[in-house]
This record gives sequence, C-alpha cells and structure tokens, in this order.
Amino acid sequence: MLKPLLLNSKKNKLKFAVTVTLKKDVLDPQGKVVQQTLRNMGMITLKNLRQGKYFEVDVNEDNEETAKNKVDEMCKKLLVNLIIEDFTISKL
Amino acid sequence: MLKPLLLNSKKNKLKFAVTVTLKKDVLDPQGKVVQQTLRNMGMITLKNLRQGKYFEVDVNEDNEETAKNKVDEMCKKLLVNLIIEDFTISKL
Amino acid sequence: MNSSVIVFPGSNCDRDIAVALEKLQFKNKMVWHKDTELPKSDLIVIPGGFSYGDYLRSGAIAGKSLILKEVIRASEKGCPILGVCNGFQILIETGLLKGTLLRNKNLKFLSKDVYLKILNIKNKFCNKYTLNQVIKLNIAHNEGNYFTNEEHLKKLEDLELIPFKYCNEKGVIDENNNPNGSLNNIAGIFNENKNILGMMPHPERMINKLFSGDDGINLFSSLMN
Amino acid sequence: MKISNDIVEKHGLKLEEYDLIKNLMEREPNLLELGIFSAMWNEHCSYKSSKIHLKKLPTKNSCVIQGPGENAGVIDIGDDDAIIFKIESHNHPSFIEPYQGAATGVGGILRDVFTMGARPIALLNSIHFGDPKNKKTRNLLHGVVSGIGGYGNCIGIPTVAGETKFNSTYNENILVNAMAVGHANKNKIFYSKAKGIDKSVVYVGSKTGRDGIHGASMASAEFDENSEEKKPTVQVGDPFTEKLLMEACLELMKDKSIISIQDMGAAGLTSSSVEMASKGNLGIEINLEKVPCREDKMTPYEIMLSESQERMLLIIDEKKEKSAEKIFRKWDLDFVVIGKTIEEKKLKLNHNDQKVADIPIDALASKAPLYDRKWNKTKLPEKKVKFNTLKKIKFEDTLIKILSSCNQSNKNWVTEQYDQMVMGDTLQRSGSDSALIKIHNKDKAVAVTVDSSANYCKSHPFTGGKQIVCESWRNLISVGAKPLAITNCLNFGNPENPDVMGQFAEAVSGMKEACEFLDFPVVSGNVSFYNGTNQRNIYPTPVIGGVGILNKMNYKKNHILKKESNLVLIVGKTFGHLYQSVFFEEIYSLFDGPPPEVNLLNERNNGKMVLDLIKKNLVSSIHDISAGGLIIALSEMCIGSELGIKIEKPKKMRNLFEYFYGEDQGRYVIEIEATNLNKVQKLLKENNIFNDVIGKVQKDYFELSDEFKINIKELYNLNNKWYYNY
Ligand SMILES: Nc1ncnc2c1ncn2[C@@H]1O[C@H](COP(=O)(O)OP(=O)(O)O)[C@@H](O)[C@H]1O
Ligand SMILES: [Mg+2]
Repeated sequence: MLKPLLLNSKKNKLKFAVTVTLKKDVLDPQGKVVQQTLRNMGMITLKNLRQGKYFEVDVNEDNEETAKNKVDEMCKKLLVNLIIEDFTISKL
Repeated sequence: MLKPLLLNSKKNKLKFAVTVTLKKDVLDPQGKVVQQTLRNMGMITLKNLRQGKYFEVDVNEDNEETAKNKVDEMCKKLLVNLIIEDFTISKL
Repeated sequence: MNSSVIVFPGSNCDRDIAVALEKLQFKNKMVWHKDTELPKSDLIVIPGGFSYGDYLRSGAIAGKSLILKEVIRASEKGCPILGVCNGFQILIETGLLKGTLLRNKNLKFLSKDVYLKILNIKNKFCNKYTLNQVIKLNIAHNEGNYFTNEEHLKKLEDLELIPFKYCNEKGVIDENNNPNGSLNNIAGIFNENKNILGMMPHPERMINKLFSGDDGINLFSSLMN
Repeated sequence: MKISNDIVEKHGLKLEEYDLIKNLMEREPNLLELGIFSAMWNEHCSYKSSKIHLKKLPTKNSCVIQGPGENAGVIDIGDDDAIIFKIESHNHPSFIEPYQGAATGVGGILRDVFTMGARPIALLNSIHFGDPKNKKTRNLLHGVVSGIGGYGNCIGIPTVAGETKFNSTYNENILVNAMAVGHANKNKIFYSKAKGIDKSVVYVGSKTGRDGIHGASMASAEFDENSEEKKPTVQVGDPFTEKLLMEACLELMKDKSIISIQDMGAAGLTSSSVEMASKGNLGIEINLEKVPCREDKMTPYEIMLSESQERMLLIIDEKKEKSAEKIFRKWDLDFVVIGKTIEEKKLKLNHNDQKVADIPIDALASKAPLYDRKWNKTKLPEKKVKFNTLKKIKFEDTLIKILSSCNQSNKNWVTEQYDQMVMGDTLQRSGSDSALIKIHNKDKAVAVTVDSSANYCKSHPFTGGKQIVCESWRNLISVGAKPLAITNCLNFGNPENPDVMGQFAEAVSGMKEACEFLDFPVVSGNVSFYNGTNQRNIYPTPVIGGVGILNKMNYKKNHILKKESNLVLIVGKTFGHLYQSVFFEEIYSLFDGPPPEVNLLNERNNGKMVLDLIKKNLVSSIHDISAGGLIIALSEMCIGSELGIKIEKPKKMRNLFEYFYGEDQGRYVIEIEATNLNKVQKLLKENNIFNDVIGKVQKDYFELSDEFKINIKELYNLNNKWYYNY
C-alpha cells in the first residue's frame, strides 16, 4: 500500500485558464472605447466588445479536482473582484 | 435565386472569445507580483502564473469564417501587440 | 494629534502626505505594511501611489495586507481614515468603502488641477470649508472613474455621503467638468459613519500658495478640530 | 564553433575589427567572447566614432564635481547639495515598441542617476515624431507618451518638462530622449570604479531573462526594411521593481557598504562588469550559474548579453554582505554574490565549473577601436528668397494657422498624462520655459529644461549647435535661475557617411564655443548614431538638457501675465531673420536659407541683465523668444494667463512679418510695472542693451492695432485643440 501513496504524492503540474469578465451591468469604459476605435477603423459589423482578464495558472497538485479548487480559491481571494467581476476556470 | 441571397444578408450575431498572452520569453511584471502575492497568501502549490487579456467580441456576419477573419483583423490591428503578445480566437 | 501613514511597496505619495500632516502639527508615524500593530492614532492615512505597481487591479494586492486588518479594527472604533487616490482604491478593495473605480473614460492617465464643490461640511474632514465652496486640487490617476449600483448611488446622495464633486471654477457640476467619467461627478465618498473618506484628488499637493495653491490645507485642519 | 565572417558581421563588427580582436586576444575568440566584444565595441558603448570630437567640449568649472565618464554628471549647488543628471536616447526600441521602448528609456536613465546616490527628483523628455500625416505617427505618439508617463508615474517621480515635435525627417526613426535629475549630498556620491582585490561582486534587482539580447547592437545598427523582424528583443519595463530597487539602493547607500556600483544598461552584465573593472584597473571573475535567471537553460551567451531591466551590479565590502542582503530581501529583490574582483586585469567567466570566457579588460575597453571618420563641412546656405516676392497673406490668418499647428500647439494633451506633482516639490510645472523643483526642505530650487532645433542644425550645424546651447541658457534665465551646466543627447544619422559625420563634428564645435563662452559646461551626455533608414538620415538633432539654480524660491518667474496696465518690453535686438523660421515653414513651406545668427556676446549680456532685473524685483513676468518669434512668445504669455496684451506697431519697423516672426536670438519679452519703466530702461541703456516698449497688458484680448483682436479664451482654444483632434 505504500507505493501508490508515494506515487500519488509526486505532484503533477496542471494548467488552468481563468477568464475574468465584468458583470453584465457594470460599465466597461475600456471595452467601449476599444469598440468605438475598431468601428472607426471600419469594422462596422462589430456589434459588441467587452474586455476582461486572462490568467494561465500552473499548479502542482495530486489531482485535478484539488487543483481546480485551489485555482477557484485564488480567484475568490485575489484574482477576481467578485463585486464587479465573474470568472470561469477551465483545464488546459 | 433571390431568396437565399436575402436570407444570407440577414446577418447573424456570432460571438468569439479572444485570449491574449505575452510571448514566452517576455517579462510579465504583473504575473510575477500576483504569483508572489498568492504564494505569500499560502498557495504554495502555485508554480507559475501569467497574466493576459481577454475579449468577448460579437460580430454581425454572414458566416463563421468571415466573422473569424474579421476578429483576426481586429486582433492584428488593435487588440494585440504582436511584438510581445500572442493570441487565440475561439467561437463561443 | 497622532497620525499614521501606511506605506506599501510602491506607495509614492507617502512622504508628501507626511509633509502636509507635519505642517499642521500632527505627530506622524510611517507604518510599514508588514507591521502588525498600529501606533495609537487619531487619524490613519492610506496615501497615493502605485502600491504593488497597480498590478492586477489598483489597490487589490495592498488590500490583502496584514496591516489593513488593524485599519479595519480602528475604523470600527470610529478612528478617521483618509484614503487618497491609490488609498481610495485600497479602501474600496478592502470593502471599507463601496463601489468601484474604473479606468478613466479617456483611458489615459490624467494629471491636472480640477475644481471641487464642497457639498457637505458636517463631518470630520470638511468642517473648515464653507458649504458650496469651490476649491482647486490636483488629480493624477488612471482609475478614478467611480461607479456603483443605482441603489448605492441613491444612498450616497440621500445620506449626504458625497463630500465633493468635480465642477468648474464657478461651481457648475456637469459632464463637461467631469475629468474621468465618474458617476454624478463624484470625487470622493464617505462610509455611512462618515469616519472614512476616500477621494481621488490629492489635498496634500495643495498646501502652499507659492507652489500651486493651498486649498488642500483645510482638509487636514478640519481633522484637528 | 568556428567563427565565420558571416557570424562576425551579424555581430555588427567589421572584419578589420575582428582581426584586431584576434590580435588583442592572441587567439580566436569563442562565440561568447565575440558576443562580448560586439557589445563593448559597438558605437553605443565604445563611442568609437564620436570620442575624438566629444573631447573638445568643456567639462569643468567651479561647480562641476563629476563630468562625463560616469553614469551621470554631478554639479555642486551649494550647502552640500549636489545635482546629478543625464539624458539618454531610446530611439530604436521606441520605434519598434513605443510603449515599452519609451518606458524602459525612462527606467534606464533613472538608474543612471540613483546609481550615483541621488534620489531622482525630476524627469524630462524630448520626443520627435514623423509627419502627423504619416500613418505610423499617431500610434507612436500615443505609445511613447503613455510609456513615459507609465513608468514615471508608477515609480513616483514627476515628469516636469520636455519637448514634443513633428517633422517628416523622423517618419521612419523617431527620437525618444529621456533625462533624469537627482539630488544627493555632495559628500555621498557613488562611483562605478571598482576597488580592492577579492571583493564580492553582487547582482541585485530583477532576474535575467532573454530580453533585449543584441539590444545594444541593435541600438546602433542602421534600420532596414527587415528591422521590424528584430522586434522580439524589446524589453518590458517593470517600474514597480525599479521603485523597490531604487529604495533598496538608497537605503544601502546610507552606510559605507558599497565600494562601487553600476547599473546594467545597454549590454547588461557585460558592460557593467567591464566598466567597473576597467575603471578600477583590475579584473572580475563571474560564475554565471549563480546569476538569477527568469527562464530555464539560459546560456552564458544569453546571460552576458541580456538587457533585462531593473538590475544592478555592486562591489561590496565582505563584512557588509549580510546587512546589505537583508535590505534587498526586505524589498523582495534578488541579492546574489556572483563573483569577485581579481588582480589579473581580465574578465573571466565560468559556467558550472567550466571556463567559458577569458578576455583582457583593456581589449574590451581602452583598446577598443577609435575612429577619426572622414567628414565634410556644411556650407552656410545663402539667403535666396526675397520676402517681398512672396504671396501676400493676412497677418491674422498666419497667426491663427501657426498657433493651431501641431508644433506650436500647447502640449497639455501630453503633460496631462504625466504626474507632475508627486514628491511635493514641483514649484513650477511644464508649460513654462523651464520647470522648477524645490530642493526638499531648503529654500532653493533647480530649474530644468530640454531643447533642440533640428531645422537650424540641418541648415548649418555649427550655428545650430551654438544656438541650442543658448536656447537652453535662455530658458533657464526665463524662470529666474542661474544657468549651471548641461547634458546632451546627440541624435544623428550614419557616422560612416561623411556628411553626417560633418554635421556631428560641427554641431559639437558650435556647442563647445557656446558652452565655453557662457561658462556652461557639459557634464554628461549620450550619442545616438545610425538614426535613419537606408541612407536617409534624420536631421542632425542634438538635444540639450540644461540645469540652473534658483537661490531663493521667491525669485521664481514664469511667462504668465500678472497685471492689467503693466508694460510689455522686448529686450534684445530684432533684425527680422525669417530663414529657417516657423513662419517660413508653416506659411510658405520654405526650408532654405541659414539659421539666425548667434551672437554669444549679446546672448550673455542680455541674459545676465535680465537675471539682474529679476533679482532687483523689476520683472513681473518673462518669456524667451524662440521658435515662432516675438508674436508667438506674446501669444503664449496670453494663453497661459487670464489677461491679454495690446501691442502697438513699432515705429522703426521694416516689415510686420519680419518683425513679429523673425527668430533672431538672444531676446526676451518682459512684463514690468509702468512705474518701473524709467528704472528698467536706464539699466538696460547703461549696459547697451536694446529694448523697446511694445505694448500693454489689458483685459480679455490679444490685439495688434489694425491687424487682429482675439479673445484670449479663443486664443487658448486655437492653441489647445490640435492634439485632442488628432
Ligand atoms: N514631452 C513633454 N513632456 C513634458 N513637457 C513637455 C513635453 N513637450 C513639451 N512640454 C512642455 O511644454 C512647454 C512648451 O514647450 P516648448 O515650446 O518646447 O518650450 P520652449 O520653447 O520654452 O523650450 C514647455 O514647458 C515644455 O516643458
Ligand atoms: Mg522658452
């Protein structure tokens, strides 16, 4: 029974992508200006643009679920301002 | 033959996600500080974190390919600094 | 009167605010962010600057520092707390003040003198000004575009939690005289107890007539009352 | 690996230079050694084309503590206070990536100043862009301005003055010059000269990455169509780390731990270690595996040539290592002993116990090639065009056109992006002839300005070189300061072209003459050659950064009109020189003819007299007359104020346009109290200085009888709108 345990504890690098976007009802001044600029540049079919943040996070964890929970914790504790932002985590 | 043409020109709103990341060897001062902060907060399994940008773009275009090309053009012309950044586009 | 100025890596208006406080005879102490204890203070100031480079979101990382737990404790006991510029952003990140500070509407860093109309003088910070007085202060920020939900905005207005708004030299408050796109031209807000003030303009930059003016002095002298 | 000719050339070295390397080494170098030679021998580090000319410049007088040759120049401003300053170019990186290029330019020049023990107190910049109609210009302007602001604002040092110009000569090669000014105790200045054998060589700051490898070579290689492909080498600035590095260094400098210190600028670890060793007349041995790296598997070549930012090299007393390390740890910075000083005058590099390079220091530094390149004289252009043959134009229309042109517009759009007030000592912000920064806790201030006149220098480099020194001098006087010393950034084309080399040689001679005459020495500087593309060189653009002292804050002056009914006087003689003027350029697109003559004697007399009037408290406001002539100077006085001027047409004037737009040198406009007129005129007359009353301060309008009457608000709008509409 020792072996599997040992194996287990040899942690793997797991990679996640986190996207952070402003909540629907929050003004996005940056997105608005970028959108306007693109339209002025002739991209008239552009209907809407919102800007957010993106993180690539590598964690050394035993399994995917623990890892994902860790990333979720990072988001809630620091990466995301939950009052104005939403986020999604996906495995890369 | 008139009908399909008309139908065609009734454009659809297509949604894309654009993620922009710094090129591999380019310094990411933000990511560095955020990573250090998270580690100081006790996330010791965090191995690496890089910060990028994220855009959600809606375009009114006939078909997905034209739409994607438009988004590609937006990236190259404005959204992405090709000198230090890479990007990927995906359909939402 | 004892004051404390909290210093984070990347704070850069810490010395400026200390100079202003000392000019008004505060006994001031600088408090390093890793300290876990606050000296006895009648005023705590979180200064401007770029704490942690403003990386991630301005104020976000500083908002997690240990010393802020002490600041929160002091605020609960009613100690006056002033956050200027980055300090305002930090107070927002800790939740001591509500709302958010978005990028300036023109997406550029904006450094200029602005006029403010004093809208409330019944508080610790503005009692040396007169009601509706127009003062000139300096702003210098990237993210000063105050935003909050309608309900909270209404509360701010109804409970007179907005001490001053951007205006022109004659006191006209309108969109043309809104430097950063802030809701209702808000330049600073109180918490409900009015012992915490967060503001984007820098009062410490206007304390000498020979320089750029001294309209900021009364904010500090109000606190001596 | 055998070094082929191709490899040699890719390193920007000539084959003859490679032969010299083999001679000095007494063997063939390996690739790493070749890379090190290429970094040290390129124009940027070796000054091989410019050195013999730069030697002509005066670099000493009673206020100079340290002239050129160190990280920055140092001057004495009394009471143990020293001012440390320098200007530097970041032209090529900024063209490739405007934001990061400009930002790292600011970061680099700041390190030069705080390395010497100074707390930086002001930033300035001189930025030149191509024609606004050129499609690249807008993006470059936006990127450069926000990059300069981004770095300075974040680190918390006010950006207080500069110049922003447009000319199609910079279409494919913009100029981004950044200047930093710092304050130190004159007894606590730090130098880069290494001392003592077996002392620890310490690496501090950010980790080394693969950025900017070949940056130094790139900075001095001519651009070609493929240069856009060199993009990935541009570095990213990290002002937050620089702030920490600055605080840590200044903290460590409070005691005597540091023996010598050098920032890692162009050519990174290579140039910093070689310079320290060369100045100290000793050698350095480094174990490269100890260098903190950001990426895996970095090679010795990459480590030695990386231009990662925010790094420093220190030589430290071994007894102080522990306490020094503690300071850097407190600021979350790397602190690693990577090597030691050695007696043998060599640069010895090891990597994981293998010797990877072994080069005599002299070969890299003092024995680097020096060239006396061929150069051609520029003839003084003739005055061909006769003004009275040109198409007649209404005076008011010309004024409006010029005031709303890109080059004469006010720079609020630019300066609003810079924090000008942080540190609390900005006595006068940009918008005036010079900015003023108070010395913390003292009743005195330093005046700072940067200036250039590419059109004059193009037309006649010798006169241009003289003129620009004088303009700097005048700008300092115009705020009430006594001019002390300058730094210069010499932006030129390809020095292998004898015409360009001639422009350089003559501009330097002109500067020398003016500096000597005005007792205004050069204490630091930078040369940037190879500005241009495929044989199209930029106009010669020497940029001067001037520093002066205001001994009492009360003497402070600016160009803002003070009181209705005050009189407005012109000081200095007007001849009406229109060649190379803004007027000819903007109104007639005429670019020929000589620049205005520079009479150093008049320049000095007029300046000293004006300063004397200021000290006697006889001047209410003052502005120097430069590009655009008298009428633009008067307009600017109204634009900055709530008041206007009513100008009377002078009686003895030949021609309205020549009088008002002529760019004759050595002139000032002063506003005085009417009751002081006799006193002022008497003083001027006694000193043989020409002057004339030209008008009176009045409410609301800027006015010239029979020609125009413009409301000052409208005048402001005219002058303010260009950038916001661009
Ligand atoms: N890039 C810049 N950064 C800071 N200040 C600037 C910049 N460009 C222009 N300025 C400021 O605008 C004012 C006008 O500039 P300029 O016309 O070149 O002045 P002068 O002719 O007196 O040298 C000066 O106060 C100058 O410092
Ligand atoms: Mg001037």
